[in-house]
Amino acid sequence: MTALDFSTTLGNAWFPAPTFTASGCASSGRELSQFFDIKAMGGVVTKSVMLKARNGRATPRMAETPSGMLNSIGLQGPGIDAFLAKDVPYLVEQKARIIISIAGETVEEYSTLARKLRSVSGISAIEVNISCPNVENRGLVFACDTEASRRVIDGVRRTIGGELPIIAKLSPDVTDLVSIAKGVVDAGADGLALINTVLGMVINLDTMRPHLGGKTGGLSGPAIKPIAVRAVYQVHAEIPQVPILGMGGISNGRDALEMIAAGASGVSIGTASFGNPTAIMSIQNELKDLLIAKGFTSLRQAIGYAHRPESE
Amino acid sequence: MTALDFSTTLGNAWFPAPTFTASGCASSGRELSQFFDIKAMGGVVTKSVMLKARNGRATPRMAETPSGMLNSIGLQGPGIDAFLAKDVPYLVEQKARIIISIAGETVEEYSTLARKLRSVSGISAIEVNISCPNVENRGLVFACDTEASRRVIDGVRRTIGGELPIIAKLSPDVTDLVSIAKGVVDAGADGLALINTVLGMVINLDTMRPHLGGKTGGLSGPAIKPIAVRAVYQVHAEIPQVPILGMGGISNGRDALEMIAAGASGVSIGTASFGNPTAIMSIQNELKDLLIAKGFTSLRQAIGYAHRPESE
Amino acid sequence: MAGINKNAAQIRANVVSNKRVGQYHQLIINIGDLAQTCRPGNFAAISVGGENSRMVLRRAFAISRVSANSPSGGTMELIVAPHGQGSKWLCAQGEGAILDIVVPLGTAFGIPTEPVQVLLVGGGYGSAPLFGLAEVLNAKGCRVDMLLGASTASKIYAPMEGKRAVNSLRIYTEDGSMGQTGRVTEPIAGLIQDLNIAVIYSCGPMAMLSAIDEIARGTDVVHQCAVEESMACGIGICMTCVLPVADADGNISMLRSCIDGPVMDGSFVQWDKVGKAL
Amino acid sequence: MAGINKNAAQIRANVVSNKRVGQYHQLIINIGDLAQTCRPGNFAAISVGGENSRMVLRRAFAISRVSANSPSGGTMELIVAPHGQGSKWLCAQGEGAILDIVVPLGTAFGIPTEPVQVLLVGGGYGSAPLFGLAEVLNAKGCRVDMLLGASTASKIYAPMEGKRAVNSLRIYTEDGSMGQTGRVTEPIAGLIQDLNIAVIYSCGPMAMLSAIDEIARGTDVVHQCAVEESMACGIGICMTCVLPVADADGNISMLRSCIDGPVMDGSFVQWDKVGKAL
Ligand SMILES: Cc1cc2nc3c(=O)[nH]c(=O)nc-3n(C[C@H](O)[C@H](O)[C@H](O)COP(=O)(O)OP(=O)(O)OC[C@H]3O[C@@H](n4cnc5c(N)ncnc54)[C@H](O)[C@@H]3O)c2cc1C
Ligand SMILES: Cc1cc2nc3c(=O)[nH]c(=O)nc-3n(C[C@H](O)[C@H](O)[C@H](O)COP(=O)(O)OP(=O)(O)OC[C@H]3O[C@@H](n4cnc5c(N)ncnc54)[C@H](O)[C@@H]3O)c2cc1C
Ligand SMILES: Cc1cc2nc3c(=O)[nH]c(=O)nc-3n(C[C@H](O)[C@H](O)[C@H](O)COP(=O)(O)O)c2cc1C
Ligand SMILES: Cc1cc2nc3c(=O)[nH]c(=O)nc-3n(C[C@H](O)[C@H](O)[C@H](O)COP(=O)(O)O)c2cc1C
Ligand code: FES
Ligand code: FES
Repeated sequence: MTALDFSTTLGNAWFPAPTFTASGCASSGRELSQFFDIKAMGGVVTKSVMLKARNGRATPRMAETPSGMLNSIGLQGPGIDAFLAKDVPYLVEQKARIIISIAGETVEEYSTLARKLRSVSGISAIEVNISCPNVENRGLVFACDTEASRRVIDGVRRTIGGELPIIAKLSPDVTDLVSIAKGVVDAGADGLALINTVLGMVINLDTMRPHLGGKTGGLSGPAIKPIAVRAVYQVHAEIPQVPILGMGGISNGRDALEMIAAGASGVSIGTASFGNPTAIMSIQNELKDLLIAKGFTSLRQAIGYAHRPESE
Repeated sequence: MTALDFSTTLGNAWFPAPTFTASGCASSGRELSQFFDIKAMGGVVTKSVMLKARNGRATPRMAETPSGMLNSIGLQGPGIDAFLAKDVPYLVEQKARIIISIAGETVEEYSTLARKLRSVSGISAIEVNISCPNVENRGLVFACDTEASRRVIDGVRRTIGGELPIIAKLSPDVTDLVSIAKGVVDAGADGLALINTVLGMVINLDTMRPHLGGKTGGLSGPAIKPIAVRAVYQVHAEIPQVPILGMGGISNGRDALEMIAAGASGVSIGTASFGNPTAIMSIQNELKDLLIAKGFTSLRQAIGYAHRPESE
Repeated sequence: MAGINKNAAQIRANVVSNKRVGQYHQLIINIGDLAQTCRPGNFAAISVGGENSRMVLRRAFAISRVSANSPSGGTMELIVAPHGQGSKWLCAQGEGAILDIVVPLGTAFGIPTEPVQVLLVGGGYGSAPLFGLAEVLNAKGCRVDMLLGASTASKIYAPMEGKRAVNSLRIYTEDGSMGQTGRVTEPIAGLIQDLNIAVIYSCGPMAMLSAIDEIARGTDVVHQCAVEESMACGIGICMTCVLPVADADGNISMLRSCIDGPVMDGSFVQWDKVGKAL
Repeated sequence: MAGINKNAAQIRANVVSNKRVGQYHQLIINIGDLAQTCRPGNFAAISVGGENSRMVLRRAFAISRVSANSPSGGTMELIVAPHGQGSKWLCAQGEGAILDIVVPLGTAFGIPTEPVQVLLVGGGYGSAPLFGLAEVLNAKGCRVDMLLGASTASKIYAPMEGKRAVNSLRIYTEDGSMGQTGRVTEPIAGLIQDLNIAVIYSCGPMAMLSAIDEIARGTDVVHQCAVEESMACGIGICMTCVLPVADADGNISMLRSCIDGPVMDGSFVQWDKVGKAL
């Protein structure tokens, strides 16, 4: 068997494998460890945590759609203090690699969250989920506004210092994804997470009203995979030096390889775990086998391969 | 059996049923008439026609995706003169109701196309496909830019005069769909067509390169239905007086009713016809039955129903 | 907060049989040794639609009964209503079909340590887990009375064998096509008094559970109900299946019905806040 | 420009049988009276994956042979290679399965009015329609010689009965596991001269068709080839299946291979421009 270097890096963080949970799709990590050893995967990206505890949106919070689903959870969570006290120690104890996802309603809240993380040990990176409504600007989602996105990342960067890699998670619901990506990189992001869910809606034909408690919800799953691959490809084409954590509909090793060829250094798996608790491990194994079958000796060689001219 | 008024209007154009082909998904209409009487549906929206004949993009032009497909046809077509000479007379002869879709690379080209249509009889409306690259502005798609969108519609409106309804067809790949919608309505659009395809990509794992000749393509089919319903709902919430032709993944009567409840006055069916040549007729029949079963006596009552308060 | 059911495992399991019973399908599925770890109230999460399915989420079904030593090994029984595409697909799976199942999931009905008088109330297919529960309660020496309700006769699930463990069974249909005409909740207040009920176990539509809770409130009766919220994952990782539930101090939070439920203490569930944002 | 095949209809059709033949599956499907309108070269477009399928597009398969009066009514035969999810699903459909089919589609091979010498060249499952074609040509008094090629023996489709109408059959495999070692295109130039060939009929991978065309160019031989482009609809409404083809005046345009093909005059196809923008 050929030896394969399956490791990857996101900024200065190293991971033995390129497969991660997607934020909000693995709860605290505990539940999945019923099905596999969570330190065997690349790492856990935790559910976006906010400063205060939050109850989230009204139910129904989900609707299945063709090859996908809508969710409107509304960032239910225990707040950063309880999260650091209860959830992080568990993951550290399991020897899982940890990327903490944070979310806020103001630029200030993101910085405060970053401050709380500064001294926490055992964390590999921070994912900054900026697909949240900015209460200081008519609820306009940060990630939909280049300037607001920059300010969030700038604040986090200043607070956290230069050590911990910052991964900015962007929304695909924008006219010009590349300029937002460039903006957050300028502001200090070491990497990008692409893509968050796509805004969608389902009408319940019994009530003839929007089905979800939150009316609109985020579309995820295989349905959005072509959108995610395009987003990763577009951004990698413009700023190839910036590592990307690619996600959106990845359900098998082939999907993961598509994303990596488009330019992702690692992949997050969300919705697929709902349908199959061991999805991440299967994807990780299938990806490894595929890379070996194609004659790669390292994952690194495959990253962004689709950008090479036809002749190569 | 309850009587149902199944008719609809888009601007001052009247149609006996609210079900249309989607532009580019029915060729000239001839091919479908092998399978059903094309005057039995609401109307035919023709493939976007440009001023000159065009060969379109390289193959492969399509890739199937989970519950959807990507296409990159590149507006292959005979040019407006040949189109008016050959294709329109056939449709008129069949007594089909006709919405002509036009596309251009400059504001001027759209106006010129509109001028050519001014004197053509037998046309119910014009659909202006502004999801085309603007050659005068670095290839930026018109529909992604509020100002460029307005200018296209303004030009068409001035040329065509006040008679023929103008339906502006918008792209969902924007940060703020509502403001673009408002802009084109201000500029003279009588109605809106929502949504065009979503930009996507598939990597071919044999070649490890983008699969499509045009690299990126437009995602259509059931996968995008939640995005389309959301787009229609968002726009109808802000400008309820403007009729919307809703499309994106409609495959059965229930999908059509979702779109109508979200705010569409009519629906276009594209990808579903590829999988099932008689899709439009089944959808039309199913929608009719559903409306009757729910106790509606006219289609009109169901339009935008999902916006009513829960209590009603 | 509870964690995921420690016995849960993902398996590929064989359909032993599939029989139509009224408007439902009774599926017997071989789940081997896992049958021994299933408790009344637990549920199974099943992949639907096969390999090329556009349905990406599992479907949840209450375990109706288990048999640890049936001729075909450990089996569980499900009672499935053909509702939408997923459950219809499941109802179409014949003998020998292979299903991808995660089981057992969720909390179980609490069993009293003393023999007491209990009332079991089921609505529609909600009666399914009650017969298995009745056997366990009966073995504990409890006196089990049962009320079943549905809109119409074909939606009453009440197998002959199931009645062995039950002292009395009364059936209510809204259209009067079987048993008494009316709602299953009507006689409950009376029965609580007449029979000196200690625990009500309920399973059925949320509106029924909420109505029972209202009746039980102010009495000493413990109400254990199996709730049914839309679930995307069934294993506690998605946060879609939540319900507003109070803790002992009265603090209300959104608990996952797949992990902290489906069986919950009805008096802690904030019925008036279900489906609303807190 | 040609229009859609005037005989095309959408039907629900029964699978009569499904047999493995080497790496392929031979499906016999009952299409009733439509069998009478199918011509060699026509194809069928089939829905795949069943009711809850995530595959939204039909799959195209050449009609291998038809039998207007088989015991089960009019039938057609398809030779299907299990390639991706859709064709694998089709290969898994057993006797009695019901398929949604649009048939017959596309152009047919032109049949000479005089009895002439013809050469049939098939690559892989591309041989499927050639046996039905051979029967028709044979009935016209043509002398039919056939060359079949594939990478390996199990990908050669050459049924015993099919050979009746053929004067000679030579098989080429790249790995030498059956017949001669090498490519099926190698002997063509020689055969054209030796046998005084008037028409070559070909069906197989695009690279093979293109190579044959290069050989035929400059000779008097007419080359009728059945092309294979990715098709989204099969009925001419999507414009995905196009090929650059010249008309009599040398004007090149992108023609739909589902309507103006699959059978085309090879000398008009712009092989060097296939897969490029014009
Ligand atoms: C704990 C639990 C136990 C259950 N036990 C049974 C049982 O024993 N017998 C039985 O027939 N049904 C039971 N159900 C309901 C069953 O899960 C749904 O009928 C089924 O999921 C519907 O799927 P569908 O594809 O047929 O319908 P669709 O309406 O097409 O489903 C679409 C989506 O909504 C979800 N959904 C729809 N209805 C429900 C519902 N009532 N509850 C939860 N999710 C829903 C589905 O899971 C799916 O993701 C139970 C549900 C839960 C949560
Ligand atoms: C006119 C015509 C005749 C054909 N005759 C036969 C035949 O007799 N026997 C046979 O085994 N196959 C035949 N094919 C090829 C067959 O259509 C493909 O193998 C099949 O569509 C692949 O589908 P899939 O789901 O298995 O593969 P996937 O690769 O998963 O298909 C994905 C998508 O690509 C399209 N696609 C992939 N490969 C091809 C291809 N080679 N040609 C066209 N579309 C493709 C599919 O239609 C589908 O939309 C023919 C194709 C055409 C166009
Ligand atoms: C139920 C659910 C909850 C999610 N919660 C979060 C979250 O808290 N923070 C975040 O950044 N993304 C969240 N996401 C988005 C995912 O992390 C991911 O970007 C998206 O679902 C696409 O990946 P997938 O198709 O593999 O699920 C959530 C997605 C789902 C389905
Ligand atoms: C093959 C193909 C060609 C299309 N061509 C056009 C076009 O010429 N003009 C246009 O406005 N939209 C075009 N569209 C977009 C459709 O009209 C429609 O907006 C979109 O496909 C969503 O609907 P659907 O999911 O029902 O296909 C095309 C779509 C497809 C799939
Ligand atoms: S169903 Fe996912 S957390 Fe309960
Ligand atoms: S396959 Fe659609 S036009 Fe040929």
